Amino acid sequence: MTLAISMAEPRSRIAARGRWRWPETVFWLALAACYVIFPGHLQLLAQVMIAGLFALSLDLLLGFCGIASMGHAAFFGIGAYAAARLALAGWSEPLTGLVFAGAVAGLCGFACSFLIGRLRSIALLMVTMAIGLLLHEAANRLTWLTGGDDGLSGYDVAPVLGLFRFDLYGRTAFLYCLGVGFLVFLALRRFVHSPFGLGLEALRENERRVPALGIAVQRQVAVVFTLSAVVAGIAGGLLAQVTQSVALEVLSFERSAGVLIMLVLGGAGHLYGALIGAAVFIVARDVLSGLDPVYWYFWLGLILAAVVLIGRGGLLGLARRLPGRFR
Amino acid sequence: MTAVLATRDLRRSFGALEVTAGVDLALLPGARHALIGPNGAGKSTLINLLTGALRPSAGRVVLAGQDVTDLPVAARVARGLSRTFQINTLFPRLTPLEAVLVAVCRRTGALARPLRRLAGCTAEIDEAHDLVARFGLEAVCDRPTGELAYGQQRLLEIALALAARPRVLLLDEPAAGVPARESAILMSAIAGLPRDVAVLFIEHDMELVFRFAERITVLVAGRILREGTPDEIAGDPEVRRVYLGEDDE
Amino acid sequence: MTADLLIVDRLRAGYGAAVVLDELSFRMRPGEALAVLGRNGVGKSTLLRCLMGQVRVHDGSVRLGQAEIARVAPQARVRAGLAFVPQEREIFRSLTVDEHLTFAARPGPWTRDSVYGLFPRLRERRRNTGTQLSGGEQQMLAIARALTLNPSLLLLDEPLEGLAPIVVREVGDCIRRLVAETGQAVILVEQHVRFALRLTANALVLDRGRAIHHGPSADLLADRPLLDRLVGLRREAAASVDTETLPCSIKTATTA
Amino acid sequence: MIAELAELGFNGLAYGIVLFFMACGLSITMGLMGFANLAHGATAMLGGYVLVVAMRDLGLPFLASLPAAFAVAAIAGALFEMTICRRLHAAGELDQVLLTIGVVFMAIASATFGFGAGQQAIVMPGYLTGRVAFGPIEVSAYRLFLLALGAAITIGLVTALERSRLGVRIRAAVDNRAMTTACGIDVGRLFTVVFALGSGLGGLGGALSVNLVGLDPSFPLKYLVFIMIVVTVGGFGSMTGTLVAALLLGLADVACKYFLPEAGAFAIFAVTAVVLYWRPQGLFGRLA
Repeated sequence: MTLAISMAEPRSRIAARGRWRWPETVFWLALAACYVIFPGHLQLLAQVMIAGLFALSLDLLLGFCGIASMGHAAFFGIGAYAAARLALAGWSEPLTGLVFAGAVAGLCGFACSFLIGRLRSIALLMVTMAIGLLLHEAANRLTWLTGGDDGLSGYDVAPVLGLFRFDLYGRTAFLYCLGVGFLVFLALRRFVHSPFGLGLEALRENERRVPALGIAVQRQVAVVFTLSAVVAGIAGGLLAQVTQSVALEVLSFERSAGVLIMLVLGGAGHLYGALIGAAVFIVARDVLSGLDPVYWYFWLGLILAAVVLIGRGGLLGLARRLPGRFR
Repeated sequence: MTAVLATRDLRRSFGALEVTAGVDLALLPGARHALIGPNGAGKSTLINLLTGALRPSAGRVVLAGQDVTDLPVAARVARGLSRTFQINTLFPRLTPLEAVLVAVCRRTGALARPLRRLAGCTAEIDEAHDLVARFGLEAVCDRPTGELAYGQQRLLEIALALAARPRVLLLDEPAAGVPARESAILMSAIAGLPRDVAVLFIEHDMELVFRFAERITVLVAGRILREGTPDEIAGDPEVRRVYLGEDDE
Repeated sequence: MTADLLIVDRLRAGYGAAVVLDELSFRMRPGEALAVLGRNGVGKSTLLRCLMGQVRVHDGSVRLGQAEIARVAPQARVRAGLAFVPQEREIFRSLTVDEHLTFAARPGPWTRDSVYGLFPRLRERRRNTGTQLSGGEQQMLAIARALTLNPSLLLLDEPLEGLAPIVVREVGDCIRRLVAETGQAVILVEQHVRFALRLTANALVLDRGRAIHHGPSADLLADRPLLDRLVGLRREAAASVDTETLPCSIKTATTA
Repeated sequence: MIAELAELGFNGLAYGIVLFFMACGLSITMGLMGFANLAHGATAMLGGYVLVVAMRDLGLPFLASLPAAFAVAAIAGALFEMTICRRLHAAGELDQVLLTIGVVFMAIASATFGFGAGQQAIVMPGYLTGRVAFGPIEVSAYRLFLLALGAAITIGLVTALERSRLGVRIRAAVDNRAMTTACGIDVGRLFTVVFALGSGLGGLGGALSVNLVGLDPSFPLKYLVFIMIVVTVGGFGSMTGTLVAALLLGLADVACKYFLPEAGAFAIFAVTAVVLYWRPQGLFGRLA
């Protein structure tokens, strides 16, 4: 009988992969507590949540599927413009606005997935970069749609749930971003701990072997790419609603590179790595570019080089290595 | 008895070179069939044509009565044709249990439902665990595959292929690279493959071939030179000539 | 007494974690020609690739002359005196014949012109690029390229593989002259067993990465039954593994 | 009309030549080692600033400043290769891309710190400022100079690659790296030399482009895209491919700006995406 118990162990461990653990509760409570602890920085904290959501969307691709994208801002930007255009058209309810932003970005992601599914390594990086630049350039030219260099602004966003008006201090903005971020996070968490999510990890580990298990890779890629684009679109939509303006910068290469940095900084493939990386990145940018915007670029480059040369696995990987293995 | 896997005049060219030049192969249910031949005989190409990794220039592949010539790899696996690989191509950071679980979930359809929880797939987890244990891997089943011994990885290759519950199993050099001290367990694993699965194996190790094969096909220059029982093949002067390389005399 | 040219001692090697050579040991004298025989997949080509540094060495040592080379980069092995003619020939597609014979040449008796003396056919094609040559010419070029490195030991991996019979004779002749007339030490991996045995002084037979026979080629050539048993196709005595040794779990799987 | 078209084509070719200088070193290093060096644009920018400093602060003549740009960029490239790139040869493309983007960002910040965010002005020598007339066609002297220098260097480069022992070794290593090593050649050291040469050429390209497209700290990011397009479309390791792709891109860009000013760079990116989708290995590239 003892044999049966010891044999059951790996089984229960695999079933427990998706179980909610206490450090997660601490993490989210700490985030929520920021509302009280840093009342003067709520706008910045809202930016952290938005960036975290965006990094989560890339984590789905890179961390769980092994698909690197150098143009992920495309979907972020599409979501932002979609939300802003909807608001400009007179529909100011924010939650449906987010759904719309996610849906538009998701459609574009679905279309792109057919292009992406074929490509690997350098070609993949180059094509995603080209798509990002393409969109940036298109948005720059299509002034009737995007406002070009001036961007879109001057639209109203209705109170969240009809109750909470967006205020100058970012109270509503932070809570709104935190709430949306938490819900999306829960959904993604559920997704990556499903059998489908496990199949994605197999895809990341050995893309050529997956068809021999009977799995259609193109379908996997289409699902994930679409979902990732939806999440990126929601993040973009949040930005458009919270700041009540959209600038061309949402589609910039710097934003695509930035989200990649957040992810490798925090540690890809863990969900929490994306959030932590985003927080560190946004706060560091705020502090360092407060000193001098020119220096920020220098620090950014240095962070990147350091992550690649010494910090394998990002901050989360570092935290795991320090006390040995605890899992 | 009708063949579970059959090819009809299968051909494949690379440029001007015809690597597979009209192969007719038939595998009966439960067969133990070995495919041998000198280097460059086109064995790997034939396997790739059978699994769908390559498309034939001409000819058909029929699996359990259905023409699968135009189906991609994954669809053939779903219809009962699994394979192992010559060199371990596993999932280094997944555990053996996780890897087999993916394959089992694919078969049961759980993989297609992103809203299902892994914790809810107890039937699949139990089945994956049984399969892993059957190959003597229970002690290492939740360690990353990349940390396993080579022989254990070869066993996992076979377990992964069996997780699809295939009708036909293609073993591509199952013993390649396994050190002598680990080979006994592999041999017994091959001997213990379910009898209702037809097995086609490509192998250089003649000991393995003559121990397990009930029929042997000799492939030379993309064509079938001989097919017969192990005794017939071992005694065939033509086959001996090819294997001793005496054609230059 | 002259020192050994090559000493391979308990060599274990393979691709990644796979073991292809298992505790392999043998020696060669300067100027010796050694045939490496065995069935497909026993590790013959891997042995040459391992000597050349293209396969991971797990354990053991390789001494060439005075140098221990088991763990140094391939280019250092060339400096120590190795040259390699790979099975796939691996001719450079954008280099001409002339360039193949000069770009990496090392000082010694073999020069571009003396190599042309051995392979007159190549001199006629000296301005052609690698891809414009026939299979036999590519094989000659691969050998010629290796010779310009002036090796103390030349590694030939199935030089007759995939050649038309008439070309086999021509390339075979060149190798024969190389070994017999110039005293070049070679390790020859070849599926044409009798050709290899007639050409070489000694033969090493591998099975599953281990040496199962090492002795004069002439003896092996004369002993037909032994040769058949070592490299031919034969029915194994299948008694070494019986069902009693199977793990119970696998046996139950059979009935499940 | 014909004169206009001819001048347009002429300008496109001159622009293409500059792109070729900036891209050809990267193409060889990509083909040789598969090293994705996105910082190549930063090397080109370095060449540009060296030219500016040499001419404006040191008072060197234009023609003497060009070799200086080449030399400084080549030395910087060699140092970068020996200290940092070497550790990343075995790493994945993503790591290489991230690290070199990091270098780009640091270069941008450093350039802004040292020279300010504005455009750099240089005074060109008189013989390169005017216009030259060929019958009805009138072209700028500087572009004519670019084309002549470009043709000379391209021919020199191709000849060197064809004739010199180093060139033959580079071609061999691009064809088959393992076999080149098995012929006794240290491909790692070869790579350092090629990297330095490529960086030098990039620096020269950057120096030549100052008077053509201007120079400010955003240069590496702005031209990164064009360089990568040239290299990927032309195919890694193919000199001919890089040249053709660079000239095509130069022509296309100039034509686009003239005929379709609204579309801007859009058309070029679109064509690139299509080409890469159709042939991921590039127009002249081979599948690895």
